[in-house]
Amino acid sequence: MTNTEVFLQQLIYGLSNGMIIALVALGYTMVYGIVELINFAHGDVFTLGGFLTLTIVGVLGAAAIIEPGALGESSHWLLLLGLVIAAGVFCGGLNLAINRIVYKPLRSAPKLTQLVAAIGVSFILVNIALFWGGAPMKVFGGGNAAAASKDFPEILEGSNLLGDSSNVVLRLEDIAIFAVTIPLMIGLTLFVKKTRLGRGMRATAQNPIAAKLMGIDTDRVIAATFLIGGFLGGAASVMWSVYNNTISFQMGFRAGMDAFTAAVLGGIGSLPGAMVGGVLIGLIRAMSDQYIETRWTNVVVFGVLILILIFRPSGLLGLKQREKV
Amino acid sequence: MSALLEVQNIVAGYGSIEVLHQVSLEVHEGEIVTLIGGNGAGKSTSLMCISGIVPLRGGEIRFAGERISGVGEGIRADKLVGRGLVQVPEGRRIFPRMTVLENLMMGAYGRDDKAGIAADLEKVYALFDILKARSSQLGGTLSGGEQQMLAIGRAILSKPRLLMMDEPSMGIAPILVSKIFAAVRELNRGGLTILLVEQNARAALKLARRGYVLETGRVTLTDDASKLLVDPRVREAYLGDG
Amino acid sequence: MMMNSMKTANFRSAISAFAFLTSFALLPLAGCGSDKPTAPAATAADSIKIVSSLPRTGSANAQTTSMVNGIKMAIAETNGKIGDTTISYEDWDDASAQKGNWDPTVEAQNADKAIADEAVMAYVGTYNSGAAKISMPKLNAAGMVMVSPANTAPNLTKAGFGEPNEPAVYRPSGKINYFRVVPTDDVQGAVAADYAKELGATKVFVLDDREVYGKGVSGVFQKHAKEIGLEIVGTDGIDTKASNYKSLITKIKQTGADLVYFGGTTQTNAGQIAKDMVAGGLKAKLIVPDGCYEKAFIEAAGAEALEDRCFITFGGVAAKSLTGKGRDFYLAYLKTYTSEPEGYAVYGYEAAKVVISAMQRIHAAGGTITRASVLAEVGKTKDYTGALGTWSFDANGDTTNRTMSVNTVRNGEFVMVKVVN
Amino acid sequence: MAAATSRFSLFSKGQLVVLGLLASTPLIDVAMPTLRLSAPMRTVVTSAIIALGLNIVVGWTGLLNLGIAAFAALGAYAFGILTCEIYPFQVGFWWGVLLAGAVGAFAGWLLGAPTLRLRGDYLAIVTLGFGEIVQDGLKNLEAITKGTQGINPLPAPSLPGIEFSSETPVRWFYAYLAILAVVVFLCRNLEFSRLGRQWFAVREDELAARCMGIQPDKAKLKAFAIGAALAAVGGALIASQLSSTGEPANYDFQMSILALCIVIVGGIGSITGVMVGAIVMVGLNNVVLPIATQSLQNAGIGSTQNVLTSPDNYKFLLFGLALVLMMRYRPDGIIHSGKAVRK
Repeated sequence: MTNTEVFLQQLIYGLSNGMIIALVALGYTMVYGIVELINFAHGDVFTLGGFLTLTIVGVLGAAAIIEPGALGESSHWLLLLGLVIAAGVFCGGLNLAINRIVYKPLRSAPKLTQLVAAIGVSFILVNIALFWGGAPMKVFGGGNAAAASKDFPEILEGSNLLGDSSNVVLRLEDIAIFAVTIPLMIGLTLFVKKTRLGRGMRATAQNPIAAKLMGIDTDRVIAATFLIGGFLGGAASVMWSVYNNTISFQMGFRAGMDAFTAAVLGGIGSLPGAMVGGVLIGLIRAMSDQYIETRWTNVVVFGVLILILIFRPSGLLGLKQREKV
Repeated sequence: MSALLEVQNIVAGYGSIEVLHQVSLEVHEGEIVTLIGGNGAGKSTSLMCISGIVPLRGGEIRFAGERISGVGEGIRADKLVGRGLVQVPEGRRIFPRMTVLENLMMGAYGRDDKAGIAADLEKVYALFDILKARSSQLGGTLSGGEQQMLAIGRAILSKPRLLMMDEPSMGIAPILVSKIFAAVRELNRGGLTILLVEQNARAALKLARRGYVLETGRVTLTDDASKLLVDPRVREAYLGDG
Repeated sequence: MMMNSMKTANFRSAISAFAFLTSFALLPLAGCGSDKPTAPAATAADSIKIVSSLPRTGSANAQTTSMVNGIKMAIAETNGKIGDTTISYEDWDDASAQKGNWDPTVEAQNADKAIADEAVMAYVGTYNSGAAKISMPKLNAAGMVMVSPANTAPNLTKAGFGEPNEPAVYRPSGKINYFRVVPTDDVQGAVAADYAKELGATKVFVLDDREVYGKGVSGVFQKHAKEIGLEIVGTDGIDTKASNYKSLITKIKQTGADLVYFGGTTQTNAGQIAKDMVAGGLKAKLIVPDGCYEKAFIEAAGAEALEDRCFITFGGVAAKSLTGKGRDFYLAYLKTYTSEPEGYAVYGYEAAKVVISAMQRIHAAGGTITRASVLAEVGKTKDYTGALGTWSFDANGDTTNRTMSVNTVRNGEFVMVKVVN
Repeated sequence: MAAATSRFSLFSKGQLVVLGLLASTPLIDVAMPTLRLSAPMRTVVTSAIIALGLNIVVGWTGLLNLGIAAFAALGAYAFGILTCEIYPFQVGFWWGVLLAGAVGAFAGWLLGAPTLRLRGDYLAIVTLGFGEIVQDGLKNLEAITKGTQGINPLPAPSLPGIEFSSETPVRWFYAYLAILAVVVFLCRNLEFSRLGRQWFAVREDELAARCMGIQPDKAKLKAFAIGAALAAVGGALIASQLSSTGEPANYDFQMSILALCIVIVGGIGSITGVMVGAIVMVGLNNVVLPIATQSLQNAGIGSTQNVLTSPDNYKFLLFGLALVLMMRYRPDGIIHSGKAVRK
């Protein structure tokens, strides 16, 4: 491989991984922006999205996955779309329920109390994922191996789009990530800018009391935020599963940590910030793996983070100062 | 004619501290009433109670003849806006990461009458032409006085029956203060009822028809504004004529 | 007045502080009886216990469950009695919920607990070599026998593989109390390197998971590979929690490596590496050590990613290829648990079995079962015929059994391709 | 008021009660030997010390730190390098602990100096990142730290005429408890010192504090360094107890999270509360959950046949549920100091 080819390849991987991180980061940043809660459980909601996805794929069975064109030419894309919607709705609903049951009663409690409750929820969800991994289905392996990582079947054809002779590998899944995440991000941006509820979200995030004084039902806005953040996490979990071909009950840990870092790097509370932060972290990881050493990648990622924050204390796209509420 | 707003013996506070002890006041249709008092007298808390943000511990509040809040109950803050009870909060509280136009449109959050909104927007622009010039600028980049105008404009778009303003002159260049007060007078001439909370008692009393003096959570004095302006107690404590 | 009340308060608190400090000083005396609970009764206890300390919470659960099943079978075969003495077994977890992985404070606590419980005669464990380092010196000082069914890091028992003070540091009493029934990584790493050469590899990239076991076995592999003339084109340590290794694979691809060695386990993401080698278009072969010899590895990697391209070294042979007593074990396991045993199940069984048979020998000779006698007797294990064949403990406490197998995956099943003695 | 009357005492009543309670646990062991409480008690003490360090930062100064484990790791490794026989220093237990604390303070200062002006949650992520950096750094710098192998053996506490070893866990526990008592005493004095008042002022309102002539950055930096020093002492004591630094991965994000849970569950800002938090959380993690699963096993309930039937597999769930319920019903922690900010 020539150096250019290597760089191109790392660029592809960095962007693909980064886009997934960005999707998860949006869920963090939206919830943080509105209730100032670092929602520790978000990564684990994402994990359960992966398990739901694998369950659906398992129920549909080989016909939908392996036989090309079982539902016509674009069957794989339809399946992917279906999975995104299913996992999105599931994770959105789950996030909504968690907000209703756990966070809402604690809304006037100290922020750190909510944080610890979120940590507790995270542990509960991890355990649910562990149990789910023992589901008596062929795709899960069943029984004792519940804790093991699960192979996620390839639902998109795995061959190299640039041809077998090419050193650079570009697969359908790389394209799929962009095909799914970019419309979602555009959709979210439009939603937040153009719809009434979206404007309510922005207003609540920027000044909850003023938002109430404008006649905004902030409880409803908060619920909607959890719903949408969860939906994006669910979509991310589908892309993660399709891209890595693996799910495991602890997959939300790193995904969550990366996403949280991305959200802060971009400026927490800022939607474009989360997207930029996510992509940036994906790229830094890829480049560090290649040009430094994998063993130092985490150090590089967090080192860059600290440096950036020293010089831009509110993140890349964050506002210099937030109004004190 | 009964009052548009009746506040009867309300008690409120934060945590273990009681801020308001049995405050009562009324505002009639079409008048400007001002609430003056020193720092920490409970002026802002009174407005927050009326807006439904701070819960009551005693007393009740009626608006347009209807009971809107009492102890442990009341209509939620966001619903009150729809009934025309609108506040311009202290410190403006504009949305810094929205454009001026978006900020204004947040005022119309609960409204669906497009034509009415457009007309109100024109009204705001006529009142404060600077807002039109800055309509695509981010709210956070405006000066303090401009932000105050924005906050008032935003409130107008909520189609208020009663407009409550909390310290509109605070931290603003004097030249803009007179501009804002002129706008308040104009709004009132157009038929809008206004409850004005101010530290700048002289300006407020000149503008208002009636006034209330609030001291450490109690109404200590109430009268026509013109009489309060000459009342020695008021002159000494709030007009700097001691 | 103010001064006065302050003085009173001051005085009162001084008294309470004094009371506290006194109780402090006295309590150790009061607790003296409990301070030295370690000396086990020299007389035969009416019940004896074997405990195991393995990570039961979290991702290693699949493998350790299989080992626990093996131990339970060994206990069951005694019908719960050695002579008239009841023998029981407790399955301890050295992971904590908060960590989801082995937790050093819990491992230390397990060792302390075992030492304090007079009925405990033997400690079966640990799974992670890092955990063994915590409990070994404690159990050694207490004179309790410890048999590991899974630790393979050579520096736990042999000099020259780690720090100069190893393994003496694990033997404060100067005696040997730690035994293992599984061949160590100095054997395994070398077998893997030899097999790499046999596969025709010339350029090798060595990865490890930056944990005690993975680091150790990949180190031996690398050393031996160099000795037999393979070129090491690169080394790196992976981030075991990464979502994928596509970037790393690209880097390996650039080096032109024709074989990748990964020192690590299923839990440290071996499956993802195998998978990303395929996805990244890296056509090299992959060799992994016994930490991947479990169904979970195939499940994680997906059978296609491994098919005839990944090779797994394992100390011993596959359960279903066992002969003699091993065959009996295999059949009994299938019957009891209605599932195929994992690779390490038989080691769990053998570890417990070796302890039990030592106890039975003591009983048969009319001796009393004490920690000391069990320790001495286990150490004497020689030409023992068990599920793993006939073997002895050598002077270091390691098994003389050096049978290693090389396995691959075909049609989603482990297939043995070579046995090395 | 309480401050005025008890200002000159060694400990407050609450602190005395908890320390006394801890001191009497070996008696519980004598009474109920099957519980074997003495084994995890040292972990309660070390966790309490780390959490007390965190409490200075989070509870008193209002800075969210998600990487306290990094300082515990640095303390453990400093202690290891300074005392282990394979290194040339071999300064012994007491110097080792003290110097580990100094290393922690220095590291806290080093991290804090450029980053403390960051707003709350930005600082949180910086500390989280620092935790990862330290962990990976310790893993990768094998020449110094022995990488994942850990540094061993490490010395036990030593006092003239008194022997400490793994055979005398009770004595060892009392040595640790004495160190905890010293830490509590220090914290208590800090709480009522000028510096303590500066921290509270900074926490409540930085601007107002500045107006009162306090330099918030300096006060924060001191909190950070002192908190880090205590965490490092805790780390050193863990290493001594294990006679090994363990692996760098032992001082991971989960450890930081546990320390945070201890502070919040116990009662943020309250020294007594933090100690109670350590008892509750370590008790849950190291005593209650293991004993619960063990009793189920002994009773023959559950089997290894299926993931759902094995009691061990419920630990995450129970741990999480306990956290959620404690926060739901004691949102201000078990011991409410009344001083913590609601922000």
